Amino acid sequence: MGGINSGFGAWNPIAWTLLFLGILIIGFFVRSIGRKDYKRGTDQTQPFLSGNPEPEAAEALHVRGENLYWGMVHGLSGYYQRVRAWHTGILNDYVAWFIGALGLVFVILFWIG
Amino acid sequence: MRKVTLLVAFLFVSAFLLLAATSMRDFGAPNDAAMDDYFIANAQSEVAANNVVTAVVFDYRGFDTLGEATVLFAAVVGILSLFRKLRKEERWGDER
Amino acid sequence: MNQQGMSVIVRTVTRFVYGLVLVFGFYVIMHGHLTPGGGFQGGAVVASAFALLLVAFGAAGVKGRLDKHLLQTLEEIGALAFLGLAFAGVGTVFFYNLLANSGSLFGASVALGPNAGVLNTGGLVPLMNWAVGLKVMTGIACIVIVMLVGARKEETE
Amino acid sequence: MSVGNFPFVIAALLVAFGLYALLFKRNLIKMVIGISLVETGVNLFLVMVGYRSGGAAPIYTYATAGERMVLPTPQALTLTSIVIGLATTALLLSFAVFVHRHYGTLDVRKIKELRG
Amino acid sequence: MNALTVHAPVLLVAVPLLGAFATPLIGKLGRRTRDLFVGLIVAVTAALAGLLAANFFASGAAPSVYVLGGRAFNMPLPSGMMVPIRILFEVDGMSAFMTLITALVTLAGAYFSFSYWKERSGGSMYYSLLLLLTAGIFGMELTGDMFNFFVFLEITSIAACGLIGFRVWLRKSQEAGFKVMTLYTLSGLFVLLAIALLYGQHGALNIGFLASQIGSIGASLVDKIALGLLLTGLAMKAGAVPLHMWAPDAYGEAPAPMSAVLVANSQASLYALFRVLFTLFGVGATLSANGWILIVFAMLTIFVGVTMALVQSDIKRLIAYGAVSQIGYMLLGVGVGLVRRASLLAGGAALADKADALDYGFVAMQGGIFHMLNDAACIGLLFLTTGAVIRASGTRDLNKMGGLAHRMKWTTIFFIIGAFALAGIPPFNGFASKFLIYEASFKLSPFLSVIAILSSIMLLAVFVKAFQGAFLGSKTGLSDAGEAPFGMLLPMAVLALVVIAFGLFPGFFVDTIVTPAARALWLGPSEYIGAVLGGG
Repeated sequence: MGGINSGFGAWNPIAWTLLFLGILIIGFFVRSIGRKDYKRGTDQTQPFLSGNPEPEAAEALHVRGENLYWGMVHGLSGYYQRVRAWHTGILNDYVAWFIGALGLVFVILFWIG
Repeated sequence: MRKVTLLVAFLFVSAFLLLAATSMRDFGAPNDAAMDDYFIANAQSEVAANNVVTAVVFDYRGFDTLGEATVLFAAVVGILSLFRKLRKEERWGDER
Repeated sequence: MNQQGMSVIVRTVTRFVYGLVLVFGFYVIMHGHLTPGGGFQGGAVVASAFALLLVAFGAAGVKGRLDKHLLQTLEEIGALAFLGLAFAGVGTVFFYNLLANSGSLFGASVALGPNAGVLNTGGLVPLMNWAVGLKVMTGIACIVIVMLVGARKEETE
Repeated sequence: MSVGNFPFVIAALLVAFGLYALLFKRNLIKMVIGISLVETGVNLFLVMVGYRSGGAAPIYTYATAGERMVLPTPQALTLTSIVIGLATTALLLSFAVFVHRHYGTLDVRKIKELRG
Repeated sequence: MNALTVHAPVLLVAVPLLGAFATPLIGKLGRRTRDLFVGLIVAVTAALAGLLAANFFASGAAPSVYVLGGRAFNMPLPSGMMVPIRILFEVDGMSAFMTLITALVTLAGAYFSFSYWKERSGGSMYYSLLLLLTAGIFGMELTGDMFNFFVFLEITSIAACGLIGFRVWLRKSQEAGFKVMTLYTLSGLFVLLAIALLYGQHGALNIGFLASQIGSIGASLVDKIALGLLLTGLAMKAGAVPLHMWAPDAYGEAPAPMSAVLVANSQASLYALFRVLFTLFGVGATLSANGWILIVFAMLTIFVGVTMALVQSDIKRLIAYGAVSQIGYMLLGVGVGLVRRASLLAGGAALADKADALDYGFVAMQGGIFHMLNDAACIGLLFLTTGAVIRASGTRDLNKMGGLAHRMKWTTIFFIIGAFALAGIPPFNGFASKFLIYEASFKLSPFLSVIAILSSIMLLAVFVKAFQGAFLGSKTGLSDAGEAPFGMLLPMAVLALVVIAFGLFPGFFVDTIVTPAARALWLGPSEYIGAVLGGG
């Protein structure tokens, strides 16, 4: 009940959910047999900021949205420069994209297709 | 350079428009006018209107006319909403 | 063109022409099912009369006569009337012209082929003409007034 | 006499001129003019499609008997699309008014805060 | 079948129109009366859509016509005529399916607006435009007449742009309004040019009749040019890269609930694109080329949409780019189906048997069409949550937000559900449809499914960025932000429940509503034509 079949693969979310819950239970069981000598209020509860002291200002603890994935964006900077160059906010360019796409569609329809 | 490519694309598309126009059937010689001949023949007997165009507009294709009136209504409402009187808490640049 | 409109010549001519334009517009609406024209065309003519008033007398000159809220209300009434006429035939089919050839209002049949035309024909078509005419004349007049006043505000800002 | 496809070509040229204005004009109002040029071309094409050579207007009031009439449908469609064009043009122009009110210019190249 | 089910198709358009015309008048009676009236109209419309779909899918999913203004609703042809002369509404599996999507999104958007737009000006015109947009979308999905379709397209364009520019006090909204209106009008005019070409060649406007003409005598050069114009114009209206430039502006600048309805609008033009490709030109004209055009659009849309979403700092615009990328998955599924269908037709195989045997082309179309429904629910949910977040924090900049999860617990949960579902995390519904698309497109070319899966993972990263920027972080900063009011939470909860239900029981929905919709496209125009011209 509830599953879908793609002819060569099947997906049943009910079974998946039950399996997921089972794995969760096992995980909690494994965790429950771990060490108990965990002391609150000592250094063990301090966040480890690679050896630095915890900053006082609460904002400093929050990585702002823009700073997330800066590395990936930096790695793809070549691509991003090109793609962002497409999105000039100029309306004429938008119309030009439409005309260009129209021409390409005509080419595909009449010569390739 | 960019302008040249633009011009080329523009001329290409215009050429296709002209191609479509020139490869149409001749001007003034419809291929298949069965629908319109029906309108011309039966507008008087069915709609009892002498003006066939009005018969088409308001009876045979009346729903288009309703949509058209709706378009005009939408434009009026849109323009009135643009020029409406704002409340004072809706100060310019407020994102909320 | 300042607040109180254009020169006295234009205003005098407008006083003369205004009524004629209105009459012609209503004629076009009324005979929409007999002669060229119809609700949209006649409504556009009447709206052009309103626009003429605006151009000649300026926004201040027509302040009292053309109220945009009244025009908007009339336009909604016209639209509702049109939709209601479309609903009238829903007993058979939406948009069914139930008055045509029925003998009642606008229900006379016409002689086939070219004829002089009888006003009392067309079924729902003349009524729809009137509804659409009301809607279009008030709608276009509303657009013209609102945009003119808005542009005026722009100049003063 | 037959004129071939010449009128259709004129309509296509109108559409092309409108596209040119949309592509190369930098003023919002001129772009609106380009839009309405395209629209005029399309309407002209639509109403010309319905022409039947030697035909009269499809109205029986005081028509000469046995006369051939042009197709009525394209005229109805053109009426509809003309009113639609009026509505779109009015809305575009009022948007232009407000863009000018906010940006103080009608130059397309200066109205590009929404980019990237 | 009683009168209501008979007239349901046209009432779906007429009732919102009635509401739209009457709302400004009712609005003079006060806000509560108006909200009551609008809520009633929207509820009735949704009920009619549900009735139509239930009645249709229960009765074997055979296409049915509704003749506007005829002597009887089911006689498209007058005696002795071979061409339908009046405007037809034609309901087949795809139309009924799309009406369900539209009803769902409109219901959520309208009821969200009641509290979202409470202390704003111009409420009557707001709801009037919303109802006009709804009526236009329903008309686009139900009509069987080309020019009537164009009229409804223009209704949606104008109403949508009125809503995009509705917050007059935002300069960006006016800019977006002008741009979107220009592009909408341009695409609509090209669609109209294509319709004029078709009318000039075949002398009719009914989709079924045109399809039979094109199928019988083959597509002439003018028909091909009309196909190109229709394809590009509708792709523009649906927001496929590289014609998507208007989409982030529109979704981003419109009021939040309206962005959800705008997505339904884009999906309606996507439906029209499929209708043109499968029904109007379903036989004869350059089928595989059409399919490959769709696939190229789809690949560009998926990848560019996701990558552009990754670098946005405006949360609404980020979600908007996500919505753009999701359009690509639908295009991909249906494009793969179109290519496979073309090769099968060339091979002379029986399409119905292939559909029963779950051929990968049919599975791809199932996935693409199922994803429309899922995307509408998830994106609607995400836009509603975004509206609540912006309302609470007063900013849209992810660099200024933070720590909203402390007070807006329910909104956070709904955002997580929507984001996971859209990014295709099991067991939510996005995974179910993307699973079908992945496996089927892998059969056509592994490259396609690899790109699709990678983009889906990047989409999850995008939502993680939005979640981290807006909800996580310490309690400082926008500390006046409270939980969204109940009127906003309820529609979100409804959409979230829909998402979870589609995720947990995909098989049921696929069998009942998706498969008939996919078959209606997959089997080609014969049934559609048969409903109009008889025999077929």
